[in-house]
Amino acid sequence: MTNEELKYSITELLPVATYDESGEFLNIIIPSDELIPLMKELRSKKEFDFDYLFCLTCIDWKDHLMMVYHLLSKVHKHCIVVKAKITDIQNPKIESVNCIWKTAELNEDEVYDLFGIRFLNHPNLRRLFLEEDWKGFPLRKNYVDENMIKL
Amino acid sequence: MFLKEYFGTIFNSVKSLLTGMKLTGYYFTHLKEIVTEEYPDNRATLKMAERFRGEVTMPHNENNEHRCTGCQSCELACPNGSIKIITKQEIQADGKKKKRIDTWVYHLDMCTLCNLCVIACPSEAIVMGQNFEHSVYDKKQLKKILNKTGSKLMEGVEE
Amino acid sequence: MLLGQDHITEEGEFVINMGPQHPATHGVLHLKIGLDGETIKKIEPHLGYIHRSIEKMCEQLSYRQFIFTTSRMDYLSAHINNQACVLAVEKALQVEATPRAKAIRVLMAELTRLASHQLWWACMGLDLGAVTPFFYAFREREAINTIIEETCGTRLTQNYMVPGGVMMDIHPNFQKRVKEVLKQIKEKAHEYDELLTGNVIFQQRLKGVGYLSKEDAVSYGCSGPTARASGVSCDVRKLFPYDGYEQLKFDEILNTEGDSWARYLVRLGEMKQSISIIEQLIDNIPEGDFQAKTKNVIKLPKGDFYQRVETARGELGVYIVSDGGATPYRCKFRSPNFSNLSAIPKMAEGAKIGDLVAIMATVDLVIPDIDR
Amino acid sequence: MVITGVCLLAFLVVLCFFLGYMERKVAAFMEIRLGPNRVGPKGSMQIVADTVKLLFKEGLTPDGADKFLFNLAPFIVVITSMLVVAPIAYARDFQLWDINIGVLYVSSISSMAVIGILMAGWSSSNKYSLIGAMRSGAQIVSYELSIGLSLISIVILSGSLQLSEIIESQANGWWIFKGHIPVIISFVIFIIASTAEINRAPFDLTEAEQELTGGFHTEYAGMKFAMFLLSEYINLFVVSAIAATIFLGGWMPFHIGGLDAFNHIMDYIPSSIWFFGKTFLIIFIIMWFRWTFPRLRIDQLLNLEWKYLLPISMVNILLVTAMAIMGWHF
Repeated sequence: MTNEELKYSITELLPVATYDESGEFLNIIIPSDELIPLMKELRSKKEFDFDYLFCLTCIDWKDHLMMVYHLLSKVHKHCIVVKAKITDIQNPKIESVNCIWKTAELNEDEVYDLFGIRFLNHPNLRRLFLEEDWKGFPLRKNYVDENMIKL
Repeated sequence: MFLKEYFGTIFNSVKSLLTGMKLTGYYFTHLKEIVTEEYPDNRATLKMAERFRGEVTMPHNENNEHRCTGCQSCELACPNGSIKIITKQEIQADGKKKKRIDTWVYHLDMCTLCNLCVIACPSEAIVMGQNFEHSVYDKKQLKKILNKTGSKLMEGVEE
Repeated sequence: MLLGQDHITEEGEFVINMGPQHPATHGVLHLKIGLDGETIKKIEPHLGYIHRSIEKMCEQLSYRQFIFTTSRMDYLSAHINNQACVLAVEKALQVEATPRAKAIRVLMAELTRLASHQLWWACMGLDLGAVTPFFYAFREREAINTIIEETCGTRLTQNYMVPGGVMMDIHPNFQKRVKEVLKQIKEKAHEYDELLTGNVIFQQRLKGVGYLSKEDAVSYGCSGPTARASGVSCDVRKLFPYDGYEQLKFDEILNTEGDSWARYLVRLGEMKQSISIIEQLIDNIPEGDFQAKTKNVIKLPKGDFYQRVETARGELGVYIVSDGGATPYRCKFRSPNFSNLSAIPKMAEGAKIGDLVAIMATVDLVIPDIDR
Repeated sequence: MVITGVCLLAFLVVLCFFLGYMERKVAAFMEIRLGPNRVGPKGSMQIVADTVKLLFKEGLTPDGADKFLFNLAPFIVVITSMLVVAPIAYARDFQLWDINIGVLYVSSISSMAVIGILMAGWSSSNKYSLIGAMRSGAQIVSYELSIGLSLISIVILSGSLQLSEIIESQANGWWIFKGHIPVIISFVIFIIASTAEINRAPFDLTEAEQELTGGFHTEYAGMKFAMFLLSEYINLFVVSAIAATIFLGGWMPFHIGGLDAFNHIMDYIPSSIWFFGKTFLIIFIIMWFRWTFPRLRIDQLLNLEWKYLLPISMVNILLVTAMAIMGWHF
């Protein structure tokens, strides 16, 4: 499907979604609580069939956190980027997509470790890289490391 | 039928194992195929590639002159902060004050030899040296000052 | 007492830790394994022993500087990692590298892939207990590394790519030396077959071990030879060509078996394809500049840019979020090994400890790439 | 007798040094390397340097280990392997202890090594060691069968369990030539099974460096570790010596019936050279295996024994017995 068709179909599914087409892919920006229903549709509907989650990450925009999911369909060869906006930066949480794409398990562990987003219904949420008792989340913009040496 | 398969397996396995042994046996008897370089012994004949990046050096000519104008492009280009240039004001023969380098500090322990400083340098004052034997007992010895004492800027590099 | 209750989980599994210091993990990978006898029930990876926070570091570095850090991720395909960064920056700037630079990049990338697969083959034998193949493969790998050293100045972490092209022109001897090495590799190819590929013990160790189905390979986000051995077509060079791969003739090696033996064969096939790519290009490097003009201080326009390349282990994605400044606002590396690692517990289910070593060897993990 | 025995043990240690050097050089040449070449002429003193280093290294005992068994295990391993050395004939009229059940003695004592290994693996309180020890139990018990059966085939042919008589029976030709194909099969099975019995690659599953990080001797260091190495090389020497004695005629020179002049020349070569020549040939073959093949998996190891080696050696025994009864051998 082309970006226009994707945009049209997704608008039917989720009218609140906004779009950003400035980049290479079609970006869909949705509120965080709409994530799982949309993702399930994107995975299971035959005309979408996004079976390959190739990049899962998060961006800290200071006033909100943005989860970014890069999706590819191996069948239809189309790409899409789903961005879920999390406004609660003090206690951010979002549904896990591990039930849809298994690769999400370790990737979400990583995001939890470095950004502090809690994933609901995640089978084994743990700090993947850092120690269990590490304070703070290093990839957040407001993270300060007291031990850092200024060059 | 079963027996044929059974002995066929044995035959093929033994054959494949013997092929492997033939190869290792070949190298065991052909000692001139040995590729080892005996490193500390071959220092005299060891030739590094001409672009080899061993360390950052600052060539001086026979009059103890270098080409560094102290523009600090390299310091800005360095991703690790391993270069620190301390400048001073020097009074020229015509009485004008000009910026010249005082010390060109190079932290080899922080350097990743990425070549970005050499590319950034507008006056080709620094080049990559070929020496790669950097091991020392004290980390402080890896902090180097590249401009020699009493060295001057080469004529005509500025402008 | 020797084995107290703390060694055995509630499900009756005998827990052993493979790594972080273990001869077969090729680095500081830590796998917590639940065993029943010698049969693996469960694997839980624990990471971070070599985490250098490259993504955070990149937020402080300019677009010229951040490239060199990626050499330290997958150090065996350092060139290809650099290429990914450079291409991402070029895509954002809408600059195109000169034809000569493109050809040199592809040549270097394929040489790196060849060298990387050679190291994989060496370690493959080593992991299964045969030490000798290690040295035979390293002989050829050293020859390739010497060529790379001659042109780039370093052997492993080259940092040869710059936005717009390559840092230096190729060495005058480059073409001659590459042809010599290719001849040498072809002459010695039969040794690889005699020593490992044809060996009955080796085949028995790999066949039917570590099965990964096509659906699982896609779901776990596997890429590279690991996924292609399960029949997933995922060669970025074919699907999303970059740097002139679309003009080259090569095959995507696919295998549908999905076991360790299939992964082994796919990698061997890829070595042949790399040789063929190098042969097509080596006499046809276009004349001209090796670097396109770019500004001294690179500033990317606002927006996100994603660039993927095919490293020796799979799809590497560089995701740059720019706020218009001279440094990336957020830089994410989608590393192939991280996804491939997540499929290992699935592959190793019900296998023996010896099989796990074989599986890890065929998946060819590079730990710094997982930890970044 | 006692003095000869002590001299022999000292000689064994020196021999093990040589075997260690030989293994490194064989490995190096097969791997297109130079091998040790720094200590002494051509690196020949390297193994001495290593021993000195191991002597001065601290012998660690893990906290959770069973201290007594942990310290006892290396001695048991070395003692069992040294015990097997006793009945071997090194040269004409030089045999320390010509026991009349020599073959039985050798095969029963050599399988005792598993006790030491199990002890080492269990008492280390290390999970890798434990797995290694358990593997070794399964491995040695299975391969003992094939070793026994292939030795019995020669006992049937020569009609004696005494090593000196077995050597005498080969005065007119070694068994490997006299006994046609069945004895060659026994010989091959003996070499394979004894490689497994002494835990050498490709059957080194008890150590399996890439899987178990060293297996049963993971926790050993210093002199105790050196004793495991020592026992490995003594074992290597012993199985090769036994194979040379039983199948290749021990110290018997190579004779061809009818060629008297040739036989005389062969007789001039000292008998000890014949013995050590044959032994080192077999040692070299076993080393050659190690530096060529990948390691087997534990279930494949047992498959090889129970599906291939054991049935074949049983049929082989049948053939050998028929051969002995009908007098088909030379």
